[in-house]
Amino acid sequence: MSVARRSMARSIAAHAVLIAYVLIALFPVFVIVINSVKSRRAIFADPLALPTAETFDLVGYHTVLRQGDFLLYFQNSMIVTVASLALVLLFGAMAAFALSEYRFWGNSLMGLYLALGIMIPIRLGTVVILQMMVAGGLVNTLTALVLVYTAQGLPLAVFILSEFMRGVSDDLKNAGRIDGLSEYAIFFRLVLPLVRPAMATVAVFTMIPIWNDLWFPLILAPSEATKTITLGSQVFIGQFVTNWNAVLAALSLAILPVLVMYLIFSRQLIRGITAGAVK
Amino acid sequence: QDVTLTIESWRNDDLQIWQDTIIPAFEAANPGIGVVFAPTAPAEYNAILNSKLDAGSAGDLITCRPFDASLELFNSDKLADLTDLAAMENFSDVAKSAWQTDDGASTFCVPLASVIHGFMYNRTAFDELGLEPPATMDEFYTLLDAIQEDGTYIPMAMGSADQWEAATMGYQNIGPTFWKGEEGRRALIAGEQSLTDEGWVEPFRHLARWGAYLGEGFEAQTYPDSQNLFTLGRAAIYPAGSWEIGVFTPQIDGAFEMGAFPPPVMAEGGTCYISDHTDIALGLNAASPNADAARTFLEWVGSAEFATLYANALPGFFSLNSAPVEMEDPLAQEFVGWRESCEPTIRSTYQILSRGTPNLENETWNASANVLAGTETPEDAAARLQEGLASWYEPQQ
Amino acid sequence: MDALTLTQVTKKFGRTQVIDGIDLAVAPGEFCVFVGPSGCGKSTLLRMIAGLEDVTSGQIAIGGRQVTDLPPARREIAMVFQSYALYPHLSVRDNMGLALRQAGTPKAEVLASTDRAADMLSLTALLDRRPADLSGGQRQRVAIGRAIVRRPKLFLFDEPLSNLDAALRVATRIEIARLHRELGATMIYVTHDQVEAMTLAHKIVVLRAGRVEQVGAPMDLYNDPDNRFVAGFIGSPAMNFLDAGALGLRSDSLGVRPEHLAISAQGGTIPGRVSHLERLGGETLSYVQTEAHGLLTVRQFGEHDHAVDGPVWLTPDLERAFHFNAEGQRMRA
Amino acid sequence: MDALTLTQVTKKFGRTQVIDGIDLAVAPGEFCVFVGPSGCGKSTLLRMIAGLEDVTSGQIAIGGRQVTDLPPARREIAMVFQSYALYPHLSVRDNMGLALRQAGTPKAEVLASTDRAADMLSLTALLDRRPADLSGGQRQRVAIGRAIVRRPKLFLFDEPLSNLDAALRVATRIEIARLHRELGATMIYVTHDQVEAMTLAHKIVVLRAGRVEQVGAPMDLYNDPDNRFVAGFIGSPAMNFLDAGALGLRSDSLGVRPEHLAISAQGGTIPGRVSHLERLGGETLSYVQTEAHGLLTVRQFGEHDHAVDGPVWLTPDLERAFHFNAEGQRMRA
Amino acid sequence: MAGRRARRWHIGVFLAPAVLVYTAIMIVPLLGTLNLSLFARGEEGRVFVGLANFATLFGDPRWSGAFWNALGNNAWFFLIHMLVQNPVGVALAALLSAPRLRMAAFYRTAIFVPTILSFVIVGFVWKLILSPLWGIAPGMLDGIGLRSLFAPWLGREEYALTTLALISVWQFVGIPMMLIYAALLSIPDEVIEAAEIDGITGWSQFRKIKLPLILPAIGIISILTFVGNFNAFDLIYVSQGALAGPDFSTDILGTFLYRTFFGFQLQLGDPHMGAAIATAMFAIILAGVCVYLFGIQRRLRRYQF
Ligand SMILES: Nc1ncnc2c1ncn2[C@@H]1O[C@H](COP(=O)(O)OP(=O)(O)OP(=O)(O)O)[C@@H](O)[C@H]1O
Ligand SMILES: Nc1ncnc2c1ncn2[C@@H]1O[C@H](COP(=O)(O)OP(=O)(O)OP(=O)(O)O)[C@@H](O)[C@H]1O
Ligand SMILES: [Mg+2]
Ligand SMILES: [Mg+2]
Repeated sequence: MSVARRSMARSIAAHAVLIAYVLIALFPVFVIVINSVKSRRAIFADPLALPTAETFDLVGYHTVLRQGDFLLYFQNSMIVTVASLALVLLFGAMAAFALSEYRFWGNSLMGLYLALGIMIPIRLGTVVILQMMVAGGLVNTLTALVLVYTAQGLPLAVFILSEFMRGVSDDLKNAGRIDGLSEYAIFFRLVLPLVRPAMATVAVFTMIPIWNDLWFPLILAPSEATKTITLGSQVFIGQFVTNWNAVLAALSLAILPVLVMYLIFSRQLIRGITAGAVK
Repeated sequence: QDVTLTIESWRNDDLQIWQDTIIPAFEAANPGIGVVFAPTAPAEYNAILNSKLDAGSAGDLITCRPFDASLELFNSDKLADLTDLAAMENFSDVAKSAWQTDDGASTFCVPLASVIHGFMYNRTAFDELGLEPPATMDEFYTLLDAIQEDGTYIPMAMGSADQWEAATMGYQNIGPTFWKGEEGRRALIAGEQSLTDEGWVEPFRHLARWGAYLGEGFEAQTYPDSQNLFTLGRAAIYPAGSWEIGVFTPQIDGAFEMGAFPPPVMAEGGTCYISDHTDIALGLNAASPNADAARTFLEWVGSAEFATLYANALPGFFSLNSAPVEMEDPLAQEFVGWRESCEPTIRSTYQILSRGTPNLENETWNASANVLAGTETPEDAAARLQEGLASWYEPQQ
Repeated sequence: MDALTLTQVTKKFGRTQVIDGIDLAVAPGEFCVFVGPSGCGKSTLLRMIAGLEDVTSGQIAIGGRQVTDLPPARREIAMVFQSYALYPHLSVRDNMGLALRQAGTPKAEVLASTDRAADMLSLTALLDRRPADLSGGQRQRVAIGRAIVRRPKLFLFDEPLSNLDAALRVATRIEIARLHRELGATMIYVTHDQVEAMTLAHKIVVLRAGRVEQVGAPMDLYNDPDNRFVAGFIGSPAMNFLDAGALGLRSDSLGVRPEHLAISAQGGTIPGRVSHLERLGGETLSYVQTEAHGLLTVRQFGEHDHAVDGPVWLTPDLERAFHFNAEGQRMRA
Repeated sequence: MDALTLTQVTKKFGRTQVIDGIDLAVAPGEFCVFVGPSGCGKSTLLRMIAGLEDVTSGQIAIGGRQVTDLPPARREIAMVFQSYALYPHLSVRDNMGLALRQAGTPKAEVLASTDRAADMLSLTALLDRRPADLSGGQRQRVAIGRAIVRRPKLFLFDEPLSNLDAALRVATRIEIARLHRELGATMIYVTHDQVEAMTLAHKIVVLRAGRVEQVGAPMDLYNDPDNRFVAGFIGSPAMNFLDAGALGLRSDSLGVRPEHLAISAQGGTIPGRVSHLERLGGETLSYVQTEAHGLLTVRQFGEHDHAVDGPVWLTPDLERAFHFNAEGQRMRA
Repeated sequence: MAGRRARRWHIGVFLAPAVLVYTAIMIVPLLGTLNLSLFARGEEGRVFVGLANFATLFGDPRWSGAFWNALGNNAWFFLIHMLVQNPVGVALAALLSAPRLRMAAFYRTAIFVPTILSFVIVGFVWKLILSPLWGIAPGMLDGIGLRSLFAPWLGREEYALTTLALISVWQFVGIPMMLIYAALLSIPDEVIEAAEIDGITGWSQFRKIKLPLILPAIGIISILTFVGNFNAFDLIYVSQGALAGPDFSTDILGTFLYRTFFGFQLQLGDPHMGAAIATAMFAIILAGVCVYLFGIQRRLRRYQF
């Protein structure tokens, strides 16, 4: 594509709009970050002020690091998120492939069945889930969380991925079939690489609610050894007092890994991966 | 350690105190029993606790909400009967009433603390403006007008966004004065009074007047906002609960001096009433495998030693133990001192009246906030509450 | 046993009948070319043989084995797609080697095979590029390379050379012929290039609207077409059809190949005017507008010049002309 | 004023030089054909003219107006893409009519134009289909239709006929020629089909690895190539290059067109064996393996038969042969 | 692809893991819960009451009033997302997918950052910004001379829901943006180039070429927005509490359900009525999804590139 094609004015306008929107998107984040390093007094005295020598205060971060083993929480969050994500992507993509690629009896029904999960909040099933985990001896293990999040993430993953998989050229898959690739090989070697942008999208969508979830860690794995970082942060939200310094600090810290994961995934959205496949 | 007891609680705030003060004291005296305090964010506590109890994964010791929430757990055999606990001797019937069956036959939680409502004020500001705490409602409004006039301070810190504030610190704070404390509360339960009676509408009328003295945009002001307004020294008066003592003291950190006054009386020489609300107790999970150790712990919780420890660690949470407790915090002493001069009562909606749908407590939050924000008249609000209550509560029909 | 047998194969897309009862047998080692106008169903038929389209009815057997219900992977075929269908995320080398590696061929052998194919198709310099960075012709060569690397029993080619330049086309055509001889494989080949059809095929299948019009060796079709459609379709430039009545003949139309029409400025049987002249160096094509027979094409060997718009006379070589009846059927003497 | 002027146009993809300093002027109404081996940069050059690729350096002017920095939409061109690039969501009719409607042409007129184009390209029956339901050739015709409907000043065609069958190809070729005459538009046309290049072009530009090898009228290139590359590229089958030394000539190599090599079983200058025979009906191509000159192609008019592997003798027509020096440059007498 | 193939085990293999995990950990518990809607708490534990809970939900004016209020609010919440979030998301994606846009990766990330944040933070920061007390929004409006436009939006019945919906839009606009962006990237360059040459540029190129090609993605987004909005809960819960003030003006089905199912303060959780509400919600959402799946999605043409 060409420079000649882009008139100067158009590109300036595009940048102007984008910058304006970025300001809207980032302004509140900016407010969070600057206030996480201010004293409580300073937060409410002037929330927009940058931290000065006087108001600069890492008390939030100190509180966070003093309270419990944050590195461990962090690690737990990471393990749970990454493991659930991997399972959601793998199982979700496989199911999506089956739904989008094959015509079989009950295909639409199966699609609908797998989509039911996005229609009811899984929280409602808490008691039964907890009973199952108790029965399986999985309470206070990360496995319990991984299982729940996998189930929770699957419907959306299947829904989005099957839509994207319908866009993969049939000729391409057929070429693979003729090349003697089994259906599994077609899935793993051809289709998965080609829907990488969609996988990245799904990964991002799946990862965020998992990372930020408070409910299931509280119920299924509240023990010190299995606490997630979000659960760790909620100690600072009390009945009558909320330690905003600590909450801001803890959650600002918790943003970083998700942001990093997001950056990793968004690299997959490389332009034109399918170009040149078919004429 | 042989046994580890886990305490389920909504008191995130107290984590530090339990870990650093209370639990070590117990463990020192009871080798072989370890205790873990595992609090949950207060808003989720009931839901999470119920789920865990249903599934059988809840801790050994359960922090008890007052009245129906715990009664329900007891009735469904989730909480053990603690009537025979020796330490129960140490509590008056009133103290235990929040955790007993309606007939008073069984008690299932060891009372921990109550909280008292009143008004805190910025004594430094009062001094500056030459003002005195009010004794009557009229003086109260004169005082507010004076602060308003001066303009340096927002007269009173309260918002309607969280609803809870308007109901608890407003309606339940000044209300007992009008419905005459226990007298009115019992009459309401018995169906002898209704919420549309003067005594129950009047507090709403006052709430409706308060709007004028609150900060700009108080409709969107949340409870933490109100706290901050006061502790940052921007508001002069703060309708409060005693639990704020422990919160505010470090936050204000000497920036100004605090004082407190009880809810003003209707007229010079009238009786003063305070809400001295039984708020928190500790029960035993009926399914606990460590019931013996847990009972040992509960006996200790019912002791005078614990009472002193707790009340001093958490100024503003007043022990319900019959044994007198020495408190060091002057403001806490001030609050608890009102027990001598005023008639105590508990929050009107808590016992029995919030058992049905619509839920009177929740409705009262909503009504108080509406009235404070001026979107509903006191009379309409009262009528609505009465109608809701009558819809399911037989004595009121 | 035949390498490929089609028995009453039909195909419908919705209600459109695209393939209409085709019977065909291809002998082992045979080179069979499908020709026919655009949209006549060549690709569809090929895809059915490959197993990429269901047959609506009928049977397909490959090497004597019924494959009608077998998946493509188990039909032991290779195919070059009209749309290339390269794997966009793989390099040229991996595009060609994937099938072999999938089959568990040792690495060194895969490498050797792909190198050989790349060499044959002048792709060696491009082995590490991805399809997106290739020109149209280069992509097409990769697609061919992918098929030949595997050396299966049955090859299916869908217009494999249409994007190659003349030199490469000739070279690849000869390569395919050589490959065919070497491997002894059976090949089914779709093309609309006369030269390819005539030079590569043992057997040409002329299709029209989903039906077989005629099957035969190239020269048989050329010299002995069954009907006007085949006569017009085989041979380039296409045969001229003259109005037999106007010439005093008893058939309906007379087919005369462009090279069998003599052209002269002096005189002849049919008067006309040159409307367009194409000089190709080795030959010259004149398009002559005539009163009685419309536009006729004349092909002359070598370079010739005729004044455009100038009057000329054409003389058909009646000996080598074909007679057709009103239904377009050949009237054999 | 020239319809198109390229001044020292270059293009790099990363560090690969794909177009290397091209100068070219195309007169108004001229029909200019780019030929060259696959990957030589034809499509890239065309895309630069269209404004779809940036020029790395150099200038492009269309109709005397500098357009180097103008977006494609403002260059007043139409283009047929090698990959068709149809709008998948629009019917054939809308694919062709979209540009006109965008330009605000009245509905009736749009309809008339598309109908005319559809008629010309035998697309009338397909007007309501979408690209996905068309065969390869049909898609290509839609792509052509989309370009001609707009009747712009400058047409760019990238191998527009490569997927058409022979008959349609001839018809479309003649249509394009007619269109060109009618509209008087300037056309730039990329092809690797000799016949198209020779018959359509006023001017052929022979490209090789991003450079212009020779520019000229078709017969000029055919009869008077500047170098061995052009000589070999123009004309099909390609020219034979004989080892001049072995023939006792003083040049390095001798170019002889296949039609200028006489073949005889009895005797001649160069002995060899027939290695492959292609009988096309109207002509016969023999590939003869010789000791001294490698594989030589012989073209004969009409049908001939030579025993494959049988010994033959070839005799070049020295009168019509070309001499080249060691650098491949033509040595003119 | 081809239909009648013998023994297509692979379909089962592809489906099995997802279906198993999903059924065991999601469907079974949820069915168990929804099943509760047919029971009620009786003297002796649980008793079967048939559809009585639904009769209460829709027949008792208190329950039905709350339900319809929540449904109405929810519809408005959804409408705002459809009218603001999705068009803005599409517009941003369109801008971002412009060829060779500099800093595109930065923009994309920045716009997505709010989506990463937890609700706790989002609720806190917007309350802080919009608070009349701490001066950010009033101060900024003052700065552009529009101070008079300021109102305590979150505290007023007439604005609160809209304000929250817009906050939610702010938070989630990254999702439609990402999906549309991915869809736009899969349109082949050549098609866009053909349009450029045809003189179809800018807005009309977007409307006539790109938009039809990304319609399936827009369809997905709409249905995801629908499902997400009718399941929404957290934002309202953290910023307005379970009572969804002021005066239930921000009460949506999710908060209504939560309050009923799990209880709130003195209100005890009622799993039976809660399950009835959940079932009703589920029916509404399912109806919407079916309309989409069988009415709209079938009609959307997908294009393979
Ligand atoms: N995006 C790209 N990046 C790198 N190299 C490219 C790119 N596009 C094309 N090329 C290379 O540039 C050269 C010229 O490509 P171009 O498509 O212009 O060839 P062409 O002459 O049109 O060939 P053909 O006749 O096969 O279509 C080729 O070698 C090709 O591999
Ligand atoms: N999926 C489809 N749905 C409906 N009709 C189709 C479909 N695919 C192809 N067709 C039609 O079937 C007929 C045969 O198509 P096919 O691709 O086999 O033609 P072809 O002979 O290969 O033509 P070409 O030489 O142009 O490639 C065409 O008329 C085409 O429009
Ligand atoms: Mg085809
Ligand atoms: Mg090209």
